[in-house]
Amino acid sequence: MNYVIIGNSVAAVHAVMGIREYDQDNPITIISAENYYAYGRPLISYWLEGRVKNKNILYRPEEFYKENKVQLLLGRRAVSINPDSKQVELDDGNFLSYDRLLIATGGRPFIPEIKGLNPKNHFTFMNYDDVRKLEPVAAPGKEAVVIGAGPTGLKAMESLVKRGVRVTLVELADRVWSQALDAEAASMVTSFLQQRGVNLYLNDTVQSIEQKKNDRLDIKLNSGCELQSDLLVLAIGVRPNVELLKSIPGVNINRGVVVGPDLNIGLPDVYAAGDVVADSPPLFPHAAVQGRIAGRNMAGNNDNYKPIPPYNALGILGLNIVSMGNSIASDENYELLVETEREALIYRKLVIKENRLVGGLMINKIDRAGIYHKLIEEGADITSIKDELLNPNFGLLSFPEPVWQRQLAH
Amino acid sequence: MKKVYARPAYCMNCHLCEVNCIVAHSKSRNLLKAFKKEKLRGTARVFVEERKPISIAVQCRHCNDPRCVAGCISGAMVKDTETGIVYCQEEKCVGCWTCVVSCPYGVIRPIEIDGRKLPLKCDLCKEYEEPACVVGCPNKALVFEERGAEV
Amino acid sequence: MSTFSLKTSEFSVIRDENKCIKCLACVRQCGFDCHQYDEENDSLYTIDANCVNCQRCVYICPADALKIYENPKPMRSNNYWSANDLKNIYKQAETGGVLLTGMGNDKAFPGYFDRLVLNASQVTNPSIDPLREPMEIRTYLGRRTEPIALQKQKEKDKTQTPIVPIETPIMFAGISYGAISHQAFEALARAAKEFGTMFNTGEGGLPKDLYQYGDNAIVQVASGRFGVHSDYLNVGRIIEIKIGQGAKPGIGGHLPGEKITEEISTTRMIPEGTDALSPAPHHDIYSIEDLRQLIFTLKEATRYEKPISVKISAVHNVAAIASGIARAGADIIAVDGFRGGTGAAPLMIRDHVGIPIELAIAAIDQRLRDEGIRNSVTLVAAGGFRCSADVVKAIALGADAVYIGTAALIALGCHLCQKCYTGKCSWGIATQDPYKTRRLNPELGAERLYNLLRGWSHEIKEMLGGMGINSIESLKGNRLHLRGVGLNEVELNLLGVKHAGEAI
Amino acid sequence: MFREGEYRIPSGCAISGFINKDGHRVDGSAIVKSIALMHERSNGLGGGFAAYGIYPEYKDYYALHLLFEDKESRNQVEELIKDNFYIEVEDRIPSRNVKSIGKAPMLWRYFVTPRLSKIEEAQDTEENFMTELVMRINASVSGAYVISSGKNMGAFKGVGYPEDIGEFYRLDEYKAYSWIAHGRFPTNTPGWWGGAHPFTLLDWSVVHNGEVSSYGANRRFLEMYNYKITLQTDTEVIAYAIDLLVHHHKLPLELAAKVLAAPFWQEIDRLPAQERELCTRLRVVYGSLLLNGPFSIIVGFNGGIMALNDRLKLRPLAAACYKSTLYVASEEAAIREICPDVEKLWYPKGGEPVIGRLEEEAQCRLSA
Repeated sequence: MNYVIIGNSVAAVHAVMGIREYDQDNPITIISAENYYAYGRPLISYWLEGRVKNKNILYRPEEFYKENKVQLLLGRRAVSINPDSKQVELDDGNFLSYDRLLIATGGRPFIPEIKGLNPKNHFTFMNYDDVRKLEPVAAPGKEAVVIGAGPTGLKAMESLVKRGVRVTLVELADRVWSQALDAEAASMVTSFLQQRGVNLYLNDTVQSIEQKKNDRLDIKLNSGCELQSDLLVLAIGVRPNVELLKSIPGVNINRGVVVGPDLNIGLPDVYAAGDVVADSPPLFPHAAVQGRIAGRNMAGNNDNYKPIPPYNALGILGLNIVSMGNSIASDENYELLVETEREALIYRKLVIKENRLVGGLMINKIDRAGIYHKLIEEGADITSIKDELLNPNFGLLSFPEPVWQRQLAH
Repeated sequence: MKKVYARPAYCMNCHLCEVNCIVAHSKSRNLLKAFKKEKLRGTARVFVEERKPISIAVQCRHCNDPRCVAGCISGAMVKDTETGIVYCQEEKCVGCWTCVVSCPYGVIRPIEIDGRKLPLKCDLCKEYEEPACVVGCPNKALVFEERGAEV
Repeated sequence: MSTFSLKTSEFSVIRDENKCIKCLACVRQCGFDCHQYDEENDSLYTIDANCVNCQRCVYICPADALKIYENPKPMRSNNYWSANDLKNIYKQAETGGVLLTGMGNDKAFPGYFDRLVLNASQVTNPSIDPLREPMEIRTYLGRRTEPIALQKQKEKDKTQTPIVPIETPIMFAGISYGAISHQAFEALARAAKEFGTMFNTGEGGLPKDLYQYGDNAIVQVASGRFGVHSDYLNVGRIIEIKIGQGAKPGIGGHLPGEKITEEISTTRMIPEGTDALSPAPHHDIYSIEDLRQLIFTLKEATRYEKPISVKISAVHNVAAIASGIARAGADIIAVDGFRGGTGAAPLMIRDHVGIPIELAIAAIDQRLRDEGIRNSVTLVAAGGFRCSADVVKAIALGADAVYIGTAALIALGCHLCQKCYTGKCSWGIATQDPYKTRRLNPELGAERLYNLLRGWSHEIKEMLGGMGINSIESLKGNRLHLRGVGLNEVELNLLGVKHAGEAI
Repeated sequence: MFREGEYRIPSGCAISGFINKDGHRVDGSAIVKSIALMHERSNGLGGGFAAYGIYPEYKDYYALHLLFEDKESRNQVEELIKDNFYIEVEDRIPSRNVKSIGKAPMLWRYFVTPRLSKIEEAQDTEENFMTELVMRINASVSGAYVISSGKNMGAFKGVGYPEDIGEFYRLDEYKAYSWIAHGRFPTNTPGWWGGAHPFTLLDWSVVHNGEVSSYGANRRFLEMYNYKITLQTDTEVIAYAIDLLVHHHKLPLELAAKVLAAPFWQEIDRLPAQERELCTRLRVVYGSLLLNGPFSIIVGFNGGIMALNDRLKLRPLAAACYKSTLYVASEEAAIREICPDVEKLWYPKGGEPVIGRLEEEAQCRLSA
């Protein structure tokens, strides 16, 4: 038995652990395009801030690979897969045979067509190399424009601000982090950011870039505004890395690769996990859970992945935001429970549809948020506890006794 | 694995589990110093939910497939393969709170101590023989025991 | 605004701010709302007037930051008018009510147990080491028929009265479910079963879930007849007709409606929330003949399989009354002295009615012997047994076994604040408030009670061994092993003991 | 100084006894020799004997052995005796002068039968009538004391070493099928002739070594049955206890022994149901007669002897057989002294009675 994993991020690491739950002996080979041991990808902003050092950026200790009998091929790319011969072709011309294969290739930043944009005059904010490149130029007093005010853009903004860079955020949507924040929350966040000196351009995007002689950039926005900046960061979105699978018959691609409940991609013994998977939020926990299940299944288990509602916890300059499920809903099909304390920058909202919790959004008061997420995931009828949900004492005891007794007995 | 189980019928809402937890996780391991000098009040990793007359001490269930571990972006949260204890390697933690949202029991608490964000959760007092909350419970409302297979 | 009152705080609760960690355990645990937390200022303070000195906060405080002091008497000291007298008058002047109290008589009457000393062997006969030799303290309760009917051994002899063994001569006194919490009640039942002795249901019936402890239960039939039905009588091992209680001879009982929860109402067979009133007399017992009828009614109802006990309070004519009870057919006479406990009693009755148990035991034992009927009944003494030496002395005076009530509750945490009647007990014992009752984990309670019995039993064995006795029956009524200290002639005669220093 | 009866006196002692089960009567020299061997177990403050079968010619009469300290008490008692009995014979108990023995009280014996009219008057059995009378003398006539009162038996006791007492009473001149003896070591007594062992009640005689710590319980129980406790000695309550159990409550001696030295509960609990029930009842009913503390006793009665140890065997007791003779004594040597060729020798367990009875044929012959 020979396991091969393409990709070396969170899905891959959890796949290794999943395999090792059932198979402690057979070799595992990981093909990693990046030159690093697996690291916590979202940690790059913390690294850039200087809060996380090189050592701590590693997702698992160096010994992880040795202890789990993993052969790690760093800086290698898989260039093709032959499902018939069960081989992966590497960029150095070698072939790797597999009995079980995991596609955990993740995604890459989406780069739109912009006039004047070239690889040298912008940065992306996706991996370790990105921030290593950013670090020398993101010096105090510099100015930066970050395109995209989603989670990536916000984290990039945060780390730059913390380095003393003056940041301008440009967002195409009418509000920051429009996938997660409703108008009210977004306005709270916006004013919070503005108070901290962040410029914001909403309903706007870059039209063209021009490099000036002094190494500064002239950035023209759709609205006609012109910005000057020392650096430009693009954080618009992520595209799954599905190139390896594109021409293989039997494999469906729908932006990401389509998988069955067991995370098989339709080819014998080939699985996928993480951001490369279609219809799955490109979120860290989801990749981890999928990696774990795919790993177990590769080792012969028969586990199913039940979709987990998206959730995200984001800290921006001291503001803690948590979003779960459908957190932006506001039309009359939904029932909303809302608690706002604008001065304290507290916002809590729960979204209910047909007596079921479908979403939640919390700013700065996030205690026990996991219980809400669990309710969303279970789709349980919350009629009996609806009045309790936003109660400051909401907790296990808010549930009927058999429920909390069962939880305690876990 | 051996876990801490609450017995609500005997929980008397004294919150001494919290006090003992704080002391056990303090630097000084001394009650007065922990509260007065280290100012650890409110940093318990177990907390008592109260709904008179019932109260229960809730804390990490050390799940088999811990969501907090899956969700941890820094790799700080781990489940020890030998003991099954789920704990946070605090020096690695960046305080993103994903674990807080991940935990279906809501027993990871986002706390800021001295400006440092830390998710407080029960680590079963892995440095002690028995968890401090259990040892100190005056009414045996908490027990530390093996209860066999989980559902 | 508080109403003007002449009453003053009896206690001061002193919080050592240097130690207090503001965990609020005291606030949560005080049953009398003495400890208060001001959330706005994050500060704690106490309302001294509320403090009953039950010590719950002192015990629970993890920082040892609390001390309770008795306040200096606010009145001018007076050897005749005590501060308590004044306090009570003020209270009654404000309320016009009867003074109520809980637990046993706390007045400074002379205690005879404290003026009796025990004997030990030296040289002429060896003391016996209970760690090396068997030391028997098993006791049988019931009527002893004599002579032994030898020829009838083969078939079951119907004339032979049932006897019930207890592995230590200490039983738990009748404390009703209702007066105390289910948890406390269960702790008593469990400990009795584990140790092989009896607990007494008191007059509130036996909850169905505790029928498993029936073999160790003395089920009481009191004037209110609460919870008395066929299953109840038959599940118990012994039936006790409660005539009187040491703390309140001559009067009935009153369990306020607030304490009649759903479970208690089911067990007692009275509507939820109504007061449970025990009449002063049994309304079917107005004479000794009536008692005899009830005794035999109960025997009939239980096929003569259970000894019948009659419990009375120790009053002036107790010996003659006991003799009458023995002749009325009782198998066990339980006599409760004036130190006996209660959940609620009028203060005047508790403190001024009845006689000391020591004298009652001595008088009854002698009277029954004089009449040659001592062996036909078991004499159980109750009322203020504080330690194993009290038990040994009681047995040497002539008791077969004793009931402990107050001591058992103390083992469960009671601190004798005497506020049982308020139902606010911070220790979860004398309360039905589900927030407080859960403080008493019956497992732990049973363990503590078991330990108490174990400790006392071991001490009894040590004392027996010291006297050169290896079986408790050789101590029973063996007053030669007792001597009085500082007792006058009359007292010595009543107790049937010599003065210390007298050899014989 | 108090004397017996006024004072509770614990004492340690030597005991010895034997019975010829074939009824063969032997003189007192053997028993004297046996008890004399255990000289060290006495301190000269008491010695005594009981012998059964010594008065064959008066076997149907109660043989009252009495001591009088003065003339007046003798007059009082004789008046009582004459009132209630027909006196067949009365004489001084024969004695020799023995140097080591101090001044002896007057010792008299009367062979009597109770007047029927008196028994009827008392509305009691003859035996109870006798018991009552003996107790009355002992309790109410100061200076007089009934040493023994059974039929065809007698007790001989006094202050001195037992061998000297034997010499004094000329025991070599009596013939008995069973003898029991006692050498006394009281811890505190002036030595009173009446207080020496054996203690007797009608046919019962008891010699005893030990101190019964249950005395108070035993005594108060017996008092409930109208026994007048006059001597405050353990021996006295033992004799009364046996009388109550065997004579009044009709328990076989074996069961009486199970009362006096009851089996432990842990033993009882292991017995088969029926036996367990019996033993339990015995202990429950007669718990107050359990003799607690160290003792070994020999009980003499018409037609037999019984030796018994406390249940922990805190005092020595040996038993032996030779042909049809059963020996019991505090020490093995005391037996070997008079029976060097014992066939079987054992140390009875605590609470295990050793009982020797006349064989049926001998019983018939002796009572004929």
